[in-house]
Amino acid sequence: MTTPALRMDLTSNPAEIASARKSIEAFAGAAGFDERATADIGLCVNEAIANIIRHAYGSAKDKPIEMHADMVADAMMITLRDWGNGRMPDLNKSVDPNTLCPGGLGLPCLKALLDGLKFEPQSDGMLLRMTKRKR
Amino acid sequence: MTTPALRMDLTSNPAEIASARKSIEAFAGAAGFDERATADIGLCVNEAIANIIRHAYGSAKDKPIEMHADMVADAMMITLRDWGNGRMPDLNKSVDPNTLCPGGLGLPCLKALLDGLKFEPQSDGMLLRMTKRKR
Amino acid sequence: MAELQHLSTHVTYADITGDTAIFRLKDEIDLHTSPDLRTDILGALTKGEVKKLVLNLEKVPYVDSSAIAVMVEALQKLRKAGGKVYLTNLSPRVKGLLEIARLDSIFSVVANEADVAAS
Amino acid sequence: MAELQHLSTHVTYADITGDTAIFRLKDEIDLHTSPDLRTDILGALTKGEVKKLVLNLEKVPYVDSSAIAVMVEALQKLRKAGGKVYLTNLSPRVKGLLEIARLDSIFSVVANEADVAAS
Ligand SMILES: Nc1ncnc2c1ncn2[C@@H]1O[C@H](COP(=O)(O)OP(=O)(O)O)[C@@H](O)[C@H]1O
Ligand SMILES: Nc1ncnc2c1ncn2[C@@H]1O[C@H](COP(=O)(O)OP(=O)(O)O)[C@@H](O)[C@H]1O
Repeated sequence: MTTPALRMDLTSNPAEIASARKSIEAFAGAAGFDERATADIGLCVNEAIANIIRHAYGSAKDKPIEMHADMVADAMMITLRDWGNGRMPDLNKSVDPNTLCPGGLGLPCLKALLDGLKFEPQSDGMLLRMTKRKR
Repeated sequence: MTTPALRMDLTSNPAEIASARKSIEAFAGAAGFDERATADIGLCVNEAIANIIRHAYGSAKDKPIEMHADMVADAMMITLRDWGNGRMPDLNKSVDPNTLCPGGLGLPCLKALLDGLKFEPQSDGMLLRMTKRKR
Repeated sequence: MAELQHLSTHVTYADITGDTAIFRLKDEIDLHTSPDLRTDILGALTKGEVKKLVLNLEKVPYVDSSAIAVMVEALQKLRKAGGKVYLTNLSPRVKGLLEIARLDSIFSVVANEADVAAS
Repeated sequence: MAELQHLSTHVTYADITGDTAIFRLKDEIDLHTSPDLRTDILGALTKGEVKKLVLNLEKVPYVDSSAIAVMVEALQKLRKAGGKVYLTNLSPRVKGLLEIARLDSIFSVVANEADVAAS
């Protein structure tokens, strides 16, 4: 583990998303990411946590989510651990703007904005690894 | 422990103070502290870490510092743990603006801005507990 | 308006006049706050003959995909009646998310409320 | 100026003319960055006959006590020569820290650089 490292213990309550987003953005800003990349990191954390809440935990509000972030060279490594259904999302689906379906935007955001995205199913949930490089 | 909870693993390098300050300020802002109280919390964390670096660790740059923060009702509870000399600072000293001594400002800031400040010596260092209430 | 009394804290102003509903929104909108906004906006669309929904996002620095989903849902409803959703005063960050989601073309993005009439 | 070549990244402008040294500073200054600033400022005071040190903090949103300590140290040096430290364009946050430290009265806090001459 490299320092500074940020860890947040969260609950699967949508009210806590803002806290995670703002904290990781401050952490990214202090680590030297520019405004754009910092905003991207905040959005990805937001979307990934929202997905955990809705898909891994079926919108239960009292389940644990752990976020961890640190810098390895010029890249921020962020992990999100949940103890939900452990189901692999379909990473190949893409947004078709013509179907006008509200939803399905979270994963495409992660894919578009991150340099690395990996879902690692655990025996008791999911470990999501996200990587964002400075450019 | 209540959530969201923030934890940072830091090293006693002054370059990491900004990261701790910005992260705790974002966390405080998301927890509903107003701009003034958020700034106070950031400054107190800055000053407390600076004191650990200089006084507990004698300016060694590679020693661990752990920060933890969460909300208990309307108060933010922040702890800073170090594995330094464990010496109790003299909390009764106050600033005399007439002596014009550069320094001695850190502890008076903490005393003025916090609702609770407690140094708990450990067998192998110090645990500093700081409390800031919303007003 | 009687019909729009219990509005989400993210709505600073709401008006329905003729076929046009205007909502001025504020603050960051994410999964925590988008459900209330959804209630307000979809609720307004069921009243009267709304064909133009105008969302003024001048005071909205941030939205996540759940807020975008509310806009898409509103557009679905309005399209059936031949209507449109206008987004005005977008911050760069909000505009950026619409672009990533490739949804900037399905909405009518205009500079401000006055441009809705002109469009 | 030849004497002020290798300045801290927090110094955007430095000038010594007659008995007056002016430094315009930027960004947040804490224990990480105050040592370089200390070198610059105390270094300038050893050159020539400086009696007025002007620190323009317009672009400084934040300082911690280590930055204040640099200012106090400069004031110590200048007072021996009958000089003064002027702080200009303070943000509310920086002003707040000076007040907490009860040091707002030992410095000459003025609105802007022009007011230094007038004071
Ligand atoms: N953390 C997760 N755990 C399980 N399934 C997920 C997770 N994230 C996404 N998915 C699956 O991937 C699909 C697409 O997700 P996403 O693009 O975020 O859109 P949305 O959540 O709006 O439907 C979801 O409908 C869900 O089935
Ligand atoms: N974390 C600490 N561990 C040990 N001693 C401390 C610590 N913090 C403060 N002190 C002691 O308290 C004194 C006053 O601290 P402070 O008010 O921060 O001023 P300064 O650090 O500028 O001297 C220090 O000189 C030091 O002796």
